[in-house]
Amino acid sequence: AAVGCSKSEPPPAPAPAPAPAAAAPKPEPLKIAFAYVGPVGDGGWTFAHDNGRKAIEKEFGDKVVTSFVEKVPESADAERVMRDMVSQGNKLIFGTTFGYMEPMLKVAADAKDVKFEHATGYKNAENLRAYDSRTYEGAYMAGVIAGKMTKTNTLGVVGSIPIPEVIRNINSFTMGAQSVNPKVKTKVVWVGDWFNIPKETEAATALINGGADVLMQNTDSSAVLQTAEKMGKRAFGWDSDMSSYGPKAHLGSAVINWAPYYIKATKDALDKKWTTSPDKIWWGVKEGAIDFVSVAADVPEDAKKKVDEVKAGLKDGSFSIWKGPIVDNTGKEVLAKDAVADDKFLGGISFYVKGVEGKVPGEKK
Amino acid sequence: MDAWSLLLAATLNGGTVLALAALGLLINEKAGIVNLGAEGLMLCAAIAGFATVIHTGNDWLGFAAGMGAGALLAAVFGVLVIWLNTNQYATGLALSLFGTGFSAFAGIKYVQEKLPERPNFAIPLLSDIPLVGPALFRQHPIVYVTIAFAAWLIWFLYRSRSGLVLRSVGESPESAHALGYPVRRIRLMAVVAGGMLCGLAGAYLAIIYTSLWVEGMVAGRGWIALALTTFATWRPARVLFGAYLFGGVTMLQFQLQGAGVEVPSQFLTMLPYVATIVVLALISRNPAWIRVNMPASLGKPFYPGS
Amino acid sequence: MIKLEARPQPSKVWGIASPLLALALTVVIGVLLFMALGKDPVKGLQVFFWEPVKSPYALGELMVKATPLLIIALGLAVCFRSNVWNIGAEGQFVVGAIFAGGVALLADKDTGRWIVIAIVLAGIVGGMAWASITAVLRDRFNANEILVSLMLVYVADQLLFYMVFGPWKDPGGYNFPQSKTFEAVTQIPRLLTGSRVSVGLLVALASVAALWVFLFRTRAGFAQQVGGLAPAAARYAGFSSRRALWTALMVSGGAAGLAGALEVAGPIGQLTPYVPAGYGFAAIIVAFVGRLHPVGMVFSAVLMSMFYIGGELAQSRLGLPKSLTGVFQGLLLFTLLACDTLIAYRVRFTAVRRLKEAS
Amino acid sequence: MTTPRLQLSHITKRYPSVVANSDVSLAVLPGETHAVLGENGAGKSTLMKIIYGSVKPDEGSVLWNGQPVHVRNPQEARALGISMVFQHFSLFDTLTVAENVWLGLDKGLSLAQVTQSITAKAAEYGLDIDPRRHVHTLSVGEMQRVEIIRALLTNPKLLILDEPTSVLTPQAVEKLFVVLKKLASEGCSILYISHKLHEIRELCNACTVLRGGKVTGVCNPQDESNASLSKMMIGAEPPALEHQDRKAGDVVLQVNGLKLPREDQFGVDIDGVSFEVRAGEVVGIAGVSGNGQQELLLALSGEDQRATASSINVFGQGVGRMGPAPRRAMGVHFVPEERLGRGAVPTLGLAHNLMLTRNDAIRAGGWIDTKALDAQARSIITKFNVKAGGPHAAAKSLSGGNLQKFIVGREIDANPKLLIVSQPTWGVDVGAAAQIRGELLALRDEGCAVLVVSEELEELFEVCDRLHVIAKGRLSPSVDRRDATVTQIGEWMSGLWDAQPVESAA
Ligand SMILES: Nc1ncnc2c1ncn2[C@@H]1O[C@H](COP(=O)(O)OP(=O)(O)OP(=O)(O)O)[C@@H](O)[C@H]1O
Ligand SMILES: Nc1ncnc2c1ncn2[C@@H]1O[C@H](COP(=O)(O)OP(=O)(O)OP(=O)(O)O)[C@@H](O)[C@H]1O
Ligand SMILES: [Mg+2]
Ligand SMILES: [Mg+2]
Repeated sequence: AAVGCSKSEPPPAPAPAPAPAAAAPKPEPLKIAFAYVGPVGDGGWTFAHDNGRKAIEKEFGDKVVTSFVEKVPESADAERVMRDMVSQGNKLIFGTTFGYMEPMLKVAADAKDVKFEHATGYKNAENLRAYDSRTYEGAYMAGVIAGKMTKTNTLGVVGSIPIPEVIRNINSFTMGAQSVNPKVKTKVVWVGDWFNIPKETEAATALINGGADVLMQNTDSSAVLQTAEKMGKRAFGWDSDMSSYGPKAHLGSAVINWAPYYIKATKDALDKKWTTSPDKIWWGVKEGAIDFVSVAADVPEDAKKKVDEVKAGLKDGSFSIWKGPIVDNTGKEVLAKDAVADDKFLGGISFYVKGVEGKVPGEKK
Repeated sequence: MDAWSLLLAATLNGGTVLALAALGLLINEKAGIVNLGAEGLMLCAAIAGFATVIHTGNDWLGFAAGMGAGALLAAVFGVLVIWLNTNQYATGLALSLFGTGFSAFAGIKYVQEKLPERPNFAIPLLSDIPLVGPALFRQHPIVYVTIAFAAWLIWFLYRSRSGLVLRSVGESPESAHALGYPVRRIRLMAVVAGGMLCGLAGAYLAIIYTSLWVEGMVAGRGWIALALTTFATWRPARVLFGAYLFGGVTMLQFQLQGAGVEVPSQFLTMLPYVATIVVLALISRNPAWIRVNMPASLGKPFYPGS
Repeated sequence: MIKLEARPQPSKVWGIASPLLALALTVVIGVLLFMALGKDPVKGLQVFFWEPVKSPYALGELMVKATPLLIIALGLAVCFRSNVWNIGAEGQFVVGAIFAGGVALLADKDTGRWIVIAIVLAGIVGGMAWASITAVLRDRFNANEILVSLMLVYVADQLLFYMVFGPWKDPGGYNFPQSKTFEAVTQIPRLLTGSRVSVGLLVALASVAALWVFLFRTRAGFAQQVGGLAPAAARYAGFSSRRALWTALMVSGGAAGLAGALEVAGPIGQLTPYVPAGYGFAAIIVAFVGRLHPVGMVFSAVLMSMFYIGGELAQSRLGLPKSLTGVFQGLLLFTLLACDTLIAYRVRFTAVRRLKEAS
Repeated sequence: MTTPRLQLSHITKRYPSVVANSDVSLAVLPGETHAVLGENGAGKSTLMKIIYGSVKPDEGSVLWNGQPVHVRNPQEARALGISMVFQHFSLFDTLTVAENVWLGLDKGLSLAQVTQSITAKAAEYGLDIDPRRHVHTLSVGEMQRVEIIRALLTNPKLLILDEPTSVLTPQAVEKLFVVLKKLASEGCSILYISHKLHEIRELCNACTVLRGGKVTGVCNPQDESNASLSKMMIGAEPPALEHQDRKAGDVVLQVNGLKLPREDQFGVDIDGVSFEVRAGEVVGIAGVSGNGQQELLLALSGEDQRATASSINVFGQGVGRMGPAPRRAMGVHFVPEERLGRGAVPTLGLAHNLMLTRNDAIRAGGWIDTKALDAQARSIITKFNVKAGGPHAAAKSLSGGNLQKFIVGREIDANPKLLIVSQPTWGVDVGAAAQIRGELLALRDEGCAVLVVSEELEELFEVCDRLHVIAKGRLSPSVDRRDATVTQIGEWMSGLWDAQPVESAA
C-alpha cells in the first residue's frame, strides 16, 4: 500500500501453507490455486470464495492441494501472481474478480496445460472459462422482505461501482420490494469501491438521512449493516451470512455458496473432463449457489412465505424474476409483457427500473 | 424534514476525526515541526485502539491505546527529526509508509471483527429538542471533548505562558535556546502531544465512526488534516471550522447523490480535494497573512550549537 | 549522553557505509520479525532477496517492476534537489496514463507502429500538464506544493474513474469500468520474448545517464540545484527560482507521465480503475534511498521492487501478509535517514564524563 | 580585599575545529565594568555563554561570590543574578515587546504584571518603549532597548553585554552609557564586549584581553592607549592603508530617485534614493543596519527587480529591471553581506561556488569544463591567500575571513567595472580585513568604481572618497571623507541631515 493512497484495500490474512504432499505413491495431487481480490477475512465476497476452497479440500481430501494469494491488485501485478501460480505447478487456477480477466487471458495463452476459471467475466479461451452466480436472485428475495418492512417506503442501496451486476442487483431488489409494496422507491449512493469501510459508513448515513429505513449494499464489508444497527434502521447481509454484525438491524442475508461450482470444476479437472464454455456458467438458487438465510424473527410470516415461494419457484424454474413487462425509470418499456430476459440481456443491464431514483452513472440520457 | 439536522449531526461526527488530527498537527507546527507521517500514525492508532476494545470491551481504554500508539510513533519521529536532525519531510513520509504497512500487518486478525455492543450516547432532555436535539446532543462524548479542547488550545496558545514558550520555539528556536529554553525537549513534547491527538483521531475513527477496522481506513484523512492547518493559517478556531466544513462536504457528496443530483459521482468525490486546493491557493495568495501566522521556523531543522 | 558533533566535511566513508548499514539493520529487524511470526528467517530472507533474482524470468519481473519506479524517482530527484516537494507523482503517473491511453484508443487495425511514439509523448504531456497545475498554484499563488500535488492525486484518480466509467468505457464490455483492450500495435516493444521487460528499461537507463550529465555536468543542472541548497545564493547568482520550480515540476511530471504511458501501453494494455498502483509514492522512497543520485536510484529501485515481489512471494510461499512490503520499505527509509546522520555528524558519548572530571 | 562577584578559573572549551577558550581565568568585582577584548573568533562570546550557562565548559570552574557554582542553563544563571544581552538579538519577531520580555523572565509573573514592570523600568532608566508593540515593527535601537529592559527586569548582579553598540548610532551609544554607568553605581557588575577601543576606555575600569582563546593581558583600560590595547589584542598594530588621491572618472553607477515599497512587512521602504559612483572612486554608505541597506543592495544587485528601469543606471543604461546575470555581463559585481548561504552555497565546494557568478569554465551548450573550473578556483585561492583545503573544500568548512577573501577574490578576479560590497570585513580578523581593504583600494586605483556599504564608520573613513548615510530608507547628501566627522555622520544616522546645510558634492 502506498502513502496517502485513497484506496483502502483490505488486508491479507496468512494463507495456509500448502499441505505437505501426500506420502503415498498415489497419483500426484491436483494443485489448485486461488487469487483473491480482498482479504479472506472480509466477511463477504472473498470470505465466500474461501469457503468454496475449503469445500474442495473437504470433498477431495488428499487428491488436491489448494493454496491462495489474497489481496492481488487488479493491475499488472495480477499477471505476475498468476504466472507464479503456474510456475508453482498449479493446474487449476481460480481468479475471483472481474479485473483479472485480461491478465488471465494473457497467462492462459502461455500455459495451455493449466485450466483457468474466471469469476464474473465474459471472455473465454480454450483453457479459460467464466463462471458467476446469480446474486440478483438473493437481491430479489431481500427486496421482498424490505418491501414489507419499510415504513417510509424508501429503500437505500449502497452501490460499489455501476457495473451491470450491481445495477441488476439494485433493480432486482427494487422489483422484489415492489412485488409486495408497489409504493416503494429506492435511493442509490455509489462509493466507487468494493471495500471501503469509512465511505460505506458515510454513504449509509447519507441514505438514512435521506429517509431510507431499509438498506442493502452491494459492497463487500458489513459497514452498511453496522451503520443501520447504530442508527436504528434495518439492513441485510450480502455474500455471506452477516447476522452477527448487526443482530438488531439484520433482516436476512443473501449469500453465495460457491461450493457446488468449485466441486464441479475440480471434479471436471480430476476426471480430465474439463472443457471451456462459450458462455459463462451462471449458477443460482437452482444449482444451490444462491440462498437467502437467517431471516429475522420479526419479519411477518407472509413475507417469509413469499420468500420461500420465490425460492421454490426459482429452484424448479417456474418463476423468473426478469419477466416482462418491465419499465425503466424514464418510463420506457425495456422488456415486453411476458418476455423473459435471457442471460445476454441480463449481462448488459445499464438502466434503472421504475422506482429507482436517479440515473446510472456514466449512462447518457 | 430534519434532513439538515441529520446532515449536521453527521458532519460533527465526521469532522471530529479531522479536527482532532488537525489540532494535533497544529501543536506540532506551532513548535516548528511538520509531521507528514500523520496518516500512518493515525492508522497505527486506529488498529491499536480497535484491538484494545475488542479485547477489553472498553472504549476508553481503546482511546488511551490509540493515544499511546500515536505518542510512541510520534516520539520515534521526533527523536529522528529533532535529535538526529533528519529531514522532516522524508522522515514523515517514512513514518506514513511504515505506519500504513505496519497497521495493515498488525490488524490482519481484526478485519471485520465485531466490537462489543455499546449503547448510543445522548444527553438527557437536551437530546429530545426537536430539530437540533439529535444533531447537537446525541453525539459521542469525544465530539464535545474535541470542541472543548479547541477552546482550551486557544487559551493555552494565546493566553498562557507555556503556550507562549511553545510558539517561541516554532518562531525562533535560536532565540529560545539563547534564553535557556530546552528547545529540543519542548519540540519533542509538542510532537508527542500532536501524536496523541492524531492517535485519538485514529482511534475514534475505528472505534466510533465506523466501528470496524480495515487496512488503510484513514483514507487520506491524515493528509487532509495537514492541509487544514495551512488552510486555517495556523489558528485553532479556523482549524476546527475547516474540519467541520470538510466533514460536511464529504457527507454532502453522498447526500447529493442520494438526493439524485445528476453529477457523475467521480466529480462529487473530487469535491473535497478540489475545495482544499482552491482554498489553499486563495489563502496562500496573501503572503503577509501567512507570514504573521505561520511559525517562522516551520520545517527548518534546529540543532543547538551548529 | 549522546552528542552529535558536526563534521567539518561530510564523511565519504559513511556516505557509502550508511545505506549498507541501513539495509543491514532492516534485514536484522526483518529476521527478528520472521522469528516472532514463527517463520524460518532463512526462508524469509530467501523469498525477499534470492527468489526475485534467481532466474532470468524472475529478473525480468524485477525489471518490469523497477522500471516505472526508477523513471519516476529520477524525475522526483530533480524536484527534491531543487527543494520542490512534489509528492503527487502518483497523480502525474495516472494522468500520463490517461493521456497515453487516450491516444492508444485511437489506434485501429491499420495503425502503424509510430503510434507507440505518440502514446509515449502523450503520456509525458499528460504528466507535465498535471504537474503544471501544482507549478501554477505555487508560482502564482504561493500555495504549498506538498499539499496541492497530493490532493491532485485524488483528483487524478477520480478523473481516471470518470473516463473508464463514462466516455471511454468499452462499448462491448457490458458496462464494466474499463476501456477496450488496446490494439496489439500499441504495445511498447518488448526486449526479449518470454519476458515482460520492454524498451522502457532502456529508456530508464538512458534517463539515468542523462540525469547524471544534467545534474553534474551542465550549468543548467547546477543552477537548478542551487535553489534547493541555498535559495538566497540562487537569487544572488541570478538563477531564476521560478524557472527552477517549473523545470523541476515539468521534469518530474513528464517522467511520471512517461512511466504511466509505459505501464498502460505495456503490462496493462488497457485503462482500468486499477492503473494507480502506488508507484508514485514508492518512487519517493526510491529517490531518497538512492540519495537522489541517478546511479544510487538504480540500486534502490531494484531493492524496492525486491521488497514488492518478495512481499507477494512471502504470501504464497510462507503465508505471510503482503503488508510486510510496506513495513520493510518504511523501515529501510527510517534506518537510512537515521544512519545518514553519521555522514554529517560524529557521535560522541564522552561529553558528560569529561565535564564531571572537570568539576 | 572584596570577594570577586564572579571568578572564572582555567576555563577550557573545545569545538571540533578550534579551542575557543583555553585555560581562561578572569575575576569581576562588584560594581566593576569589565571589558573583554579580542579579535573576531578570540573566544569572547563563548566565554560569556559559559558564564550564562548556555554553553558547557569542558574544563575549569566558576565561582559566584566566592562559592563554586554549576550554571547548567540560562534559567539558573538568571536565578543567580546573571543576565545577558546577546550579540545577535534573541527576540521573536511576531510577538509583542511584553511577550518577549515575559519569555526572558522566570515564571511567577502574569503578562499584565510584566507589562507594568516594563513601563516602570523604562521610565526609571529613560528607555522609552511601548510594551504592546510587535517586535518586527521596532527599529534596531528599540529592539536593543527591549533586550536591555529584559535583562534589567531580572535585577541582575552581573550584566553581560556582547557587542551592544555595533548596531547603535553614536548618540544612542551615549544614552546606553548613561544607563550602564547608573547600573554600575548601584553595584551591578558589568561584563562588556566591544571592538571599539575608545568606548572601552571611556566606560570600563578593568579589562581582559583574549587572543586565540587564551588570556594575553589584563589591564585597566583607562591607563592604556588605543595603540597599546590593540597591541595586546593582535600582537601588533594593524598595517596602515595607503590612500592616494586620485581624480574620479566618468559616472558608472547613477541612482535616480529610487523608490521601492517594502517587500515584506518586516522590511523598510526605500524612499527617493539618489547618488552616483564614478570610475576610480570609492563611495561609502554608512548607517545603522536595518535602515534600508538590505533593500537598496537587493535593488542594485538585481535580486530585486521591481525598480523602474531608469532609476538605476549603469554607464547611462537603465538596468532597474534587469536580473543579476545581465548586470554582471555589464561588469557590475557584487559581494553580499551574508557570505554563507548567499555569497556561497555552504555545502558545495569552492570551485562549484565559482559558477554562481562566473562563466569562464562554461562551454557551449552549458557544458561544465571541470578541469578549467578547478584551475580557476585554485588560482583565486593562491592569489588571494585563501586558507582552504583545495578547490573542492566545502564553503562552510572555511573560516569566515577565508571565505570572505575567496568571495571578494572571485568578484575582483572578474575585472569588474563597478564593484558593490556590503560589510566587506564583517566578522573578519584584522589581518584579513586589512588585506580586503587593500584590494578594494587597488581596484579603485585601476579605475573601477567601488561602492561600500558598511556599519563600521572606521572602515568607511579608511577606504572611502565620499560618504553617504542611509537612515529609514532615505539617503543623505554626499560628503567628502576629508570634510566628514564622526559626530556629524553619527547625527545623520538618525536621519537628521536636513537640519544643517551641507555643500552638495554629488
Ligand atoms: N559538540 C559541540 N559542538 C558545538 N557546540 C556544542 C557542543 N556540545 C555542546 N555545545 C553547545 O552547548 C550548548 C548546550 O548543549 P546541550 O545539547 O546540552 O543543550 P541543551 O540545553 O540540552 O539543548 P536544548 O535546549 O535543546 O535542550 C549548546 O548551545 C551547544 O551550542
Ligand atoms: N557552536 C560552535 N561550534 C563550533 N565552533 C564554534 C561554536 N561557537 C563558536 N565556535 C568557534 O569558537 C571560536 C570562538 O568563537 P566566539 O564566538 O567565542 O568568538 P568571539 O570572540 O565572540 O568573536 P566575535 O568577535 O566575532 O563575536 C571561533 O573560532 C568560532 O568559530
Ligand atoms: Mg537541555
Ligand atoms: Mg562574539
